[in-house]
Amino acid sequence: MKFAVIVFPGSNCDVDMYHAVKDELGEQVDLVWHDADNLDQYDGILLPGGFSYGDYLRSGAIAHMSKVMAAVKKAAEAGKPVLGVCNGFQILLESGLLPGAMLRNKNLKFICRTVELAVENNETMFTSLYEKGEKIRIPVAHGEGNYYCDDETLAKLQANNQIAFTYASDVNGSLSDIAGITNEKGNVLGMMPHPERAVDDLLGSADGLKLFQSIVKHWRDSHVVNA
Amino acid sequence: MYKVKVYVTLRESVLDPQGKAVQQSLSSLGYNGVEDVRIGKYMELQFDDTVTDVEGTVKEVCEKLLSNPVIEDYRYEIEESAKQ
Amino acid sequence: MYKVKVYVTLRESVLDPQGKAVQQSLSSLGYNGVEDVRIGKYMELQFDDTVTDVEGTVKEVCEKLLSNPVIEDYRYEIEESAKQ
Amino acid sequence: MSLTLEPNPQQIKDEKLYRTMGLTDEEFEKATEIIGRLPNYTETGLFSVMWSEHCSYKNSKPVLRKFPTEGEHVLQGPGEGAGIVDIGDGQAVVFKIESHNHPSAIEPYQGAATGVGGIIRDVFSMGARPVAILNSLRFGELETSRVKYLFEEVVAGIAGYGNCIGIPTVGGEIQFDPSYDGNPLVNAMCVGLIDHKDIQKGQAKGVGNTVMYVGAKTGRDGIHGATFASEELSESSEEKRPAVQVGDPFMEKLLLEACLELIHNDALIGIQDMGAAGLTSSSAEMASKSGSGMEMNLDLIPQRETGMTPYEMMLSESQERMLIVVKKGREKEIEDLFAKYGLEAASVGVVTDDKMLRLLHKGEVAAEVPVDALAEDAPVYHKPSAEPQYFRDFQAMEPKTPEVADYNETLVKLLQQPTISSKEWVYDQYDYQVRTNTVVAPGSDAAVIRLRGTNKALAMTTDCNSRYIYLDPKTGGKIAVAEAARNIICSGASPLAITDGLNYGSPENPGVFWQLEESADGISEACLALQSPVIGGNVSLYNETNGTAIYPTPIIGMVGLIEDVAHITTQAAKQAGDLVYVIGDAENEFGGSELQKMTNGGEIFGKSPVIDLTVEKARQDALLAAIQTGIVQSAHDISEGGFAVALVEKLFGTGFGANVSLEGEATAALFAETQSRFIVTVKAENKEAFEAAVKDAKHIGEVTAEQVVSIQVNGEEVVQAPVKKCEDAWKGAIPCLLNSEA
Ligand SMILES: Nc1ncnc2c1ncn2[C@@H]1O[C@H](COP(=O)(O)OP(=O)(O)O)[C@@H](O)[C@H]1O
Ligand SMILES: [Mg+2]
Repeated sequence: MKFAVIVFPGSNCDVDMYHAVKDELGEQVDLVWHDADNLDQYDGILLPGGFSYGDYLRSGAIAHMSKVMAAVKKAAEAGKPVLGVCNGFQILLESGLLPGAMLRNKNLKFICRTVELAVENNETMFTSLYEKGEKIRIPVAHGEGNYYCDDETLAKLQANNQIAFTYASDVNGSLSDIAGITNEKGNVLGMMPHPERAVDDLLGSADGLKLFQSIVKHWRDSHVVNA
Repeated sequence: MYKVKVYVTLRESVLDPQGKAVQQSLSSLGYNGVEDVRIGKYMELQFDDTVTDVEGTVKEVCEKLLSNPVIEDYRYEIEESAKQ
Repeated sequence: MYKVKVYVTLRESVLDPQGKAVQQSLSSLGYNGVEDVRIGKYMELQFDDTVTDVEGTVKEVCEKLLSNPVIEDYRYEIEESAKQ
Repeated sequence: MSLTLEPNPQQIKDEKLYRTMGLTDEEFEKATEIIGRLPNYTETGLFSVMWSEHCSYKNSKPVLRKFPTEGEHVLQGPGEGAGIVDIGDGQAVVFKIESHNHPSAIEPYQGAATGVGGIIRDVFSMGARPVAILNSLRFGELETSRVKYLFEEVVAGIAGYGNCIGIPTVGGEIQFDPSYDGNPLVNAMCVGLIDHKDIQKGQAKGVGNTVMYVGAKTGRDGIHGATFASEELSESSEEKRPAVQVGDPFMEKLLLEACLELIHNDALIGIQDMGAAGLTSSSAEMASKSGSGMEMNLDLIPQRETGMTPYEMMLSESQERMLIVVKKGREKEIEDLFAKYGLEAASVGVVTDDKMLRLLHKGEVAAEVPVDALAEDAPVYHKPSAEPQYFRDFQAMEPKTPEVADYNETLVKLLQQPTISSKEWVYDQYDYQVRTNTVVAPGSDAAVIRLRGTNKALAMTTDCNSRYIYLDPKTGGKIAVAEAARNIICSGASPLAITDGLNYGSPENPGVFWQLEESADGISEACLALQSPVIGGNVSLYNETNGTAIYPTPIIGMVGLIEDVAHITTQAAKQAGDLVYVIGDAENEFGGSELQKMTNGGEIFGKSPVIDLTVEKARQDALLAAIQTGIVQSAHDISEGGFAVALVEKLFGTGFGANVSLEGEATAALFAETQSRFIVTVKAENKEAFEAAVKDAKHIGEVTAEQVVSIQVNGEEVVQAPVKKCEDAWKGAIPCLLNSEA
């Protein structure tokens, strides 16, 4: 399976994502600059964390106007897995690929720590290797991770099983403790916690690895069927 | 030359954590009469004379970039300003 | 009831990285006519009727809390608003 | 724009206008002599910033010469942007510390942020990839709203810059003491990694080569920042202060990536960041170091504001800028490289052979000054030094044991002292994990960063107990280095080298100058004894408010090498049933201790603890050897608050308790800050091996499953407390102080 990690000016978890895929997952991966207009050769798209364009104005706002985003949309429409982590999630929200928006953390401070998440939906291509309700430890590092959407959107997210992860206890004020959501089709996942930081026990947790492995498994399964 | 002032505010229905914090610290400083604080953005854009449809352009950039319609409203004022 | 609008802007000589990033992004999107962007804060404060010297209070809180006089300027408008 | 008429050379002389720029009469005369005529306004400005303490070290140079700077592994000592130490396999570690005290006192967020930005540039201008940031902070007591504001904003500024640029902030230290009330200290340290072959120098070689300016545009911000940093803060600082510099971490991230790409281009001759004194210092120093000259056309300098004068451009301290020298004819390539990152690279001058810095502006020569005069030949002063009376008084005092009625209560109160209490409120705001190499995050003795692709890791720490240094600068200086080394050792690393951030009051005060000299002597002795040379540092003098100096504060930033990630050790207890050992006995030493300060209304007095560097070295070596053989479960040095505080710190967050028995006088056994001590836990099965390896380790008890800490002294239980109660007190202290009304 071949992944693209999209690099925006100011991305800073791009190399972490790259190493997680290459070293721990053992799959192919390229760093792709934000002005690329074609992602057809990739099977999965990863939007990394960081501060694209300094996160000036609003996080993810300027990045969502980048040239590469048209190609990301195309990949999403084609059903390829698209994962946005932290700033990547914010970019997906700004671009409308996922519903809702981010507000500043309730305590108005940047928060960096390893938190406990609950796997709400294990029937997505990103979470199939987890148990439903499984508690996993994944780091967060963000200043604007306080997820917000209107009531109607929330009802829809719940009805369609689009809430993939929740915080086991409140971290940043997010609505319904939402930590990660998918689109309706289930092939676009945005999450504030950093699974790519949790792929090696030496650094404290490897609970994020199953997320990447789930993506690969889904891809293998669907390609065997198609073959 | 045009000077465009853009005001971006959080929608009424959206909680404003920063505004609330300011309101609380005002009240702890003894300013109890301040009931509510909302914090938004104020932007000044200088347009040069090459822009033909200033109003149309302002609307476009407000919607595309300067505000996020999911949580924010915007309004603007356009002032003609003398050439420098 | 008073509605107070406060505008906080960076002083002229102070670098505004946000404004610069927005200006560059606009220009790369083809809006070349936007020469300059400065980003500040816009705040709305609701004062109730217990406040006697609204203007004095506004000045005070602007200086103490709402703006950082080392790098920012502020101005304000006071509007009387109907009791809700 | 404003057409300010600059005074002419005669006016500058007659009206002694150079004084307002910080030059003395003698210095102005010397400058006049060097150029053989009266300097014009711009030239006077060049001399004044380059001859400021901040740039020239004119007062501290004689002291700095004392430091041992050489060692087997040192590739680059003091002099360049940052020092470099070999770590094997063709790799090296680059690091340096820098202060941003005065800017942070004025505008704490931006002051701290630009301090971080500046030290990062020092590291990547050497060609190194920055991999970690640390800091060392000093504030007054968290009692007034001003101090709370300074503290909150400084932390936010450090976080804002480091998080955005994506370099993990992995450690630091903070002390609170009234002496820093009006003059907080903000020192930031950056650690980078480099392959030997990529090491760069700030040089301007090859006549005819092109001088290029890259990065942010020049504005009027920070003009005279270097001079400002070389004066004490007073009421009039308000008016004198330059336009505050605002950091742009996004710009610096682009500049960082572009420069790290640039170093692989063979067109590059030299690179230097524009720090203090901006264009002036970078141009003069690059030329002076290379024995060449430089001519720049100021009309070509990218400018953010209109109508800037040569004086303003040369003295601006706008952030996120670099000066580079490239081979003639290769400029386009360089422009393209920077353009990819959305950055401007402008050709602004040429390297010459006449050893002059010549500045052209609007077709005229705006300044022409020998580069050596600005850089190398700055005046050096040997300030008078005198042992102050307070020191003699303290030395004459008999040791005094503070009165302690209730040991439990005292322990809890000590844990609530902000200097001892948990700094989680601080490091929760720092992204300490980005780049996914942080093996030991903030919260243990030293932070540890693995070296991806190898089996090695780096340990790093900042330390300085300025109270000891105030009481006894020489001993305190030794202790600062020893404590840093203890933290490094406890993590499983052997010390490589140090960088020092020397923060003192005014050197015009003979007592302050004596503190500087004495502590430098102490640092030097400890560096020699612990085999950890000084590879760079920073001096910040004039840290005074209204004539009162801060405690002398030479911060030690130390980096150590871990040969094998398997050696990485943390302070936290690992398992119930493990044996607890203490290395070193407590003495009746309370001068400058946390207990003394707490029980004496915030005042300290008497003698600092003593230190024997031979004993220190022997214990460090023995403990490290034991750690490297894999028989140590956890290790923690005993520092502020003494044994009892160190013991409970080992239990926080672990779910364990401990049961230990000590001998001696209870107050000293629990709370004395005697040096060269550690608490270690060891698996029961490794008892013999550990005792054979560390001869002066004493078995004092066990880690327990019950979450209670129990300490007996001479057989009597003097401390008996739930760990949770201690932990809550320790964790809640800083948030509680911040939330309480001023
Ligand atoms: N300003 C800071 N920034 C980041 N980490 C900090 C800061 N201050 C303290 N810490 C972290 O908190 C822990 C305890 O600090 P400290 O009490 O100074 O340790 P020690 O006494 O072992 O030197 C360390 O891991 C340290 O890195
Ligand atoms: Mg320690």
